[in-house]
Amino acid sequence: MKDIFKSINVLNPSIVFIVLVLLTITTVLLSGIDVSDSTAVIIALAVASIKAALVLTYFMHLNHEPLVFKVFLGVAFFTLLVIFLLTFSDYSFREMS
Amino acid sequence: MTEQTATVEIPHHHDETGTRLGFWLFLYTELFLFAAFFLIYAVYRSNYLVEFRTAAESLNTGIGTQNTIILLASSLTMVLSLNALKAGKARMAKTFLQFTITLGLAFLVIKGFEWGAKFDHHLFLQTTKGIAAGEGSLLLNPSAEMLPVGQVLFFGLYFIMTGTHALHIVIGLIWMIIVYVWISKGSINPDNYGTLERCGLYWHLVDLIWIFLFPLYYLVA
Amino acid sequence: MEPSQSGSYLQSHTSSRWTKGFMSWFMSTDHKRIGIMYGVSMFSFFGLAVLLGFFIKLQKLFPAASGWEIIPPELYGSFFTLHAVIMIFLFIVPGAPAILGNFFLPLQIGAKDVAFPRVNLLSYWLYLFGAVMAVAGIVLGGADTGWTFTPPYSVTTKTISLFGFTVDSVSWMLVATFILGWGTILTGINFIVTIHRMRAEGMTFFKMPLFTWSIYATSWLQVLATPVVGITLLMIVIERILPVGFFDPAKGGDPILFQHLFWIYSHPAVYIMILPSMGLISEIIPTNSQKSIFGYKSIAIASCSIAGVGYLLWAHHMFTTGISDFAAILFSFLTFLVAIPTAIKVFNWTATLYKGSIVLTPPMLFALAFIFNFSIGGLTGMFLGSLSTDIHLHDTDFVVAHFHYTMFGGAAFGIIAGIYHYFSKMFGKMYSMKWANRSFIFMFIGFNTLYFPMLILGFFGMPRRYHTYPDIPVYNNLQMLSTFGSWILVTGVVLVLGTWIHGLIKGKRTTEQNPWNSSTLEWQTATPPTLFNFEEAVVVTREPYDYHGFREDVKNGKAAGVIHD
Amino acid sequence: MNGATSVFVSDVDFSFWLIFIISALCLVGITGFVIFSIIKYNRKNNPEPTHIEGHTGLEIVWTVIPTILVMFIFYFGMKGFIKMRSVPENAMEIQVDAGMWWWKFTYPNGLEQTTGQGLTVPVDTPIYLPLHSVDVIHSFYIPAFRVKMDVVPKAEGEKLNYTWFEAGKPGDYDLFCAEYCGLNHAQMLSKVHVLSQEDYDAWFAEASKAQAKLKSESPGKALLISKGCIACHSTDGSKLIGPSLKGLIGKTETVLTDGAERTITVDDTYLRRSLNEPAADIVKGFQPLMPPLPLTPQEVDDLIQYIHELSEETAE
Repeated sequence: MKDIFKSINVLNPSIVFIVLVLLTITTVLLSGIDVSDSTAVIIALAVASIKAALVLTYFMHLNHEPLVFKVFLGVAFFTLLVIFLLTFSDYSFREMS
Repeated sequence: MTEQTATVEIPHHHDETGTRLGFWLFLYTELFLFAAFFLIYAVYRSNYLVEFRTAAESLNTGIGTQNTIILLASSLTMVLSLNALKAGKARMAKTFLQFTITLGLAFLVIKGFEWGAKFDHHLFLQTTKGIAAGEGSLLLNPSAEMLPVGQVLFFGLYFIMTGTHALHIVIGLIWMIIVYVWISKGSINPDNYGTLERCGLYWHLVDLIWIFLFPLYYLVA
Repeated sequence: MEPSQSGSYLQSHTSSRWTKGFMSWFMSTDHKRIGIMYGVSMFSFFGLAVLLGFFIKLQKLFPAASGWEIIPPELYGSFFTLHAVIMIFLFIVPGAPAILGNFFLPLQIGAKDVAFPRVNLLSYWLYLFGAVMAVAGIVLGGADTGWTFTPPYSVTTKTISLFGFTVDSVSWMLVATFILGWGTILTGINFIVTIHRMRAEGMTFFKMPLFTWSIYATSWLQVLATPVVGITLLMIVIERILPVGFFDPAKGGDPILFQHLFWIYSHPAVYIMILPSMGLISEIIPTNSQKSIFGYKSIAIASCSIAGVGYLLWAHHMFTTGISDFAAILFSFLTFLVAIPTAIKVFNWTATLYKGSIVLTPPMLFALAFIFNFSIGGLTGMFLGSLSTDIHLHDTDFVVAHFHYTMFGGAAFGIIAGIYHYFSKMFGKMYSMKWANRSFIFMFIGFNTLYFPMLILGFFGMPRRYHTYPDIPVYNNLQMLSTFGSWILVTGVVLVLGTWIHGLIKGKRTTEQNPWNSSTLEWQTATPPTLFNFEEAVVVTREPYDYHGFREDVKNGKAAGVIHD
Repeated sequence: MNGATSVFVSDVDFSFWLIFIISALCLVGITGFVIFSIIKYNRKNNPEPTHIEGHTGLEIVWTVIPTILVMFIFYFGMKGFIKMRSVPENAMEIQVDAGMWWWKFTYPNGLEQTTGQGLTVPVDTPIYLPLHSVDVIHSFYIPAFRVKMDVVPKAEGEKLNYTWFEAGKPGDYDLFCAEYCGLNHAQMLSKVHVLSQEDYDAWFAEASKAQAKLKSESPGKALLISKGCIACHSTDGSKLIGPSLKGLIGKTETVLTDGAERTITVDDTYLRRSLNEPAADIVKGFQPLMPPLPLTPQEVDDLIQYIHELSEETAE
């Protein structure tokens, strides 16, 4: 049995999973703390980003992929960032009545 | 236009890395599809901060957390299934795949109960009150029974975003069942595991999107 | 063992079940056959849209006061919407990549096929399905929303009853567009992977022909921009069917947010339309000047930077919608940035002509017309990028003329040039040079007579999408001139299509490998190409536009720059 | 004033002609060079091309020069734009309402002007125009003034879009809707009348008096005008987008209710239902285009009263 576990590498993904669960619990607990809205959003999104990075790297095996995969990921996320920032160049500067 | 004289079988072109690269690109299109939703969410949240926070309080954090962990666990079993197949243990791969499918179904069932509860409280349908179908609603004065517009937006987005996510779960489940059958038949095997790998990538992406949906709807109340 | 490769792709094919006739095309995964199928479908739809455009212009022949009404206002709305939907989603966005990209991208990089031949066929089916659906939309009552589907209008506009069923023709059109979008995305993914994984030995990125470069940049835009508009259009469908309001002010929504999401895609989309044609021009001009293209690397890099910067400009379509002044100024500034790589490209093409050995073949004529029209299109873009002038010119005929100068005079002229350029390679037949030249004259004169007056009309404040117009002398005269132009242009389009059809049926057969003496790889193989494109594995040794080395090779009796093992 | 039709004309036209000159020079240069090359380096004249791969210096030149030029253009465009967005403190406010397919201009004292009457303003006075839409997006466009701004329906509490202008020359100018808004988009035309200050004052007093009179004598008719009804419903029997209001009472009509046809006789009950729920019964031959209007019961009564008056006129 032990050999099987070793041969299919149960340990590493399980550790990642445990970390992910811990992070989930952390973020739920953190949401109970009374902070300003922007801080709360930043904390929640920061934890979510860490979780996403873990899933991308270990579950989706990005760490074993050639460089071009990582470059593509970078292009995609950079484009997303640009879209969000530029849209808010409108909404953040709208005059309020 | 032409007369055919010969038929040629194309030699099977195998480029697993290339196929995976293409699949990753496909995943980015899915990501951008959701990005449009997230952008709308971000804009309206900044416009209607108070209403969004009030509305978010009516969502059950416990259920959300439970579902998050279920989905994370299903991702884990997916990874293990692929690892097992790569190690030549097709039966074990199938077992892990069964776990994944079960967890995915569990997610949907819980989600279904949550939606049902929202329907019962008319959080969805209340937005329609007074807006007869087929009529332009633009001039309508929001009636006293309606939620504040910010909350209406919140629930509209909540249902559409989680709905789209659930649709992706359903697609993932169907795919996994097909993969399961193919493993049984042996057309997906330790030497040819690309399809399971891509199915896994898709599943992880669905998980990834939920990782962001969860805090935005359940936590920042 | 390699299967038999003898015979052109027109004879041998890859499907064992369907050996004959229509199905041997419709089920074929051969990139060349798919390219041809795209070509036939697209130019059919193009013809339909030209016809709609003809009626739109005819309606404007006389002002309202004259009582002239060729098409009633209800139909006018459907006509300009369908004209735009066909031209944009069915023809010009997928056009050059799907027809010529499919056919020549693998040839240019020395590959046997694209990376995912079956997905390629699926793209075509999606395209055809969505296209038929969109065109059927007009029978079901049409949509009078314009191709922009701007809410709240697109949410509130009519649904009609047909034989007792209520048909939501606007949602119908939106879903059709969504399906078309997926066809485009899959093509884009396919091309990116093909370029990354299937280049022949020796074909480094900086040895790729410029058409391939432009397709590469285009594909990225297709993959990353199309999903955004796809989901945005579906949100309009959701809003029409379900009581959810994403963009409905009565429910707290903001209609301007739709325009943001829409233009996030649709601005990059204009580069999806123009970049491949720029690539084609970069092939045709060096070939017909027998000279290396001026500044190969800067054109290649400009393609990519246009694609990148193209993401940053979308809100310049929205200066009058009440976006924040900060955003307006920022987007205006960013808009001017894209002018720079575009200008570089135009200068490089013109400089290529210098001290060349120019021959005015039909593709060359269209390519030079491209430079002229596209220059006007690009330069008029500056009037619209500049804030204060845009406030005046926005939503007038000036805008309509501007984008027709880039999309039609630019992109479509580029595609036509490309097909004239590659005709013999694709079909093994040659069209009539005489008629090709005639078609050019009608196209060029007709095009400019149609659209130049519209620039002036726009300056005088003639709003676009008007079914009719007030009786003002300057409007009357220019509208009439413009309508005359449309008649010449339609003649030109008929001549172009006629020349091709005649060439296909009655054209002289040719197996000449390289009739224009081009140095790029796609010409160094049989005409028409065999099923696997190249008889033997290809090793690339030369720069793509090294005409000097190319002529040396030809003199020495070597196939140019290609070593066949 | 320098005699321009509005204060924006000089800035916009300066930018326009600046870009025009640059563009014309570029176009002539490029086209000239192409034609020159075609002739000089034709294959007959020049069978052997010269091998040139590029010239870095030249490429730098034509990267840098356009960059500088476009920055100039950007600057002047921005300058004109900032002026358009900066409303002077002392501007007179006239609220603009737009709907399918009418305009309404409301003056500070409550005077309302319709599409047909147009927007009347004094010369050399800055006018501030908040833009309000009751249905879809329209666009307020006066070509002669170089003024354009979309009239966007806004959620409650959001600031309305606005524009402003200062006319420089008395006269009549066209006012267009520049954003496609449906069937009669091309007929959503009005006029701007620019009057000298004295003429304006006289006109304003007269128009305000006339409106007060109308409101007291026939509140229904006043409503019909101010709600924009007459854009689609005539009072003289002619068919516009919707049925005419003349001779309506007692008329027999075939209507579509939930897709089923039925015949009704027009009476108060029917009118009240149609005013409150316009899509409930659609008279055969017309489109369900009328938007639901927020009307008070009193306003509904006034309108019905006026429709009665119109019918009595017919009877006489």
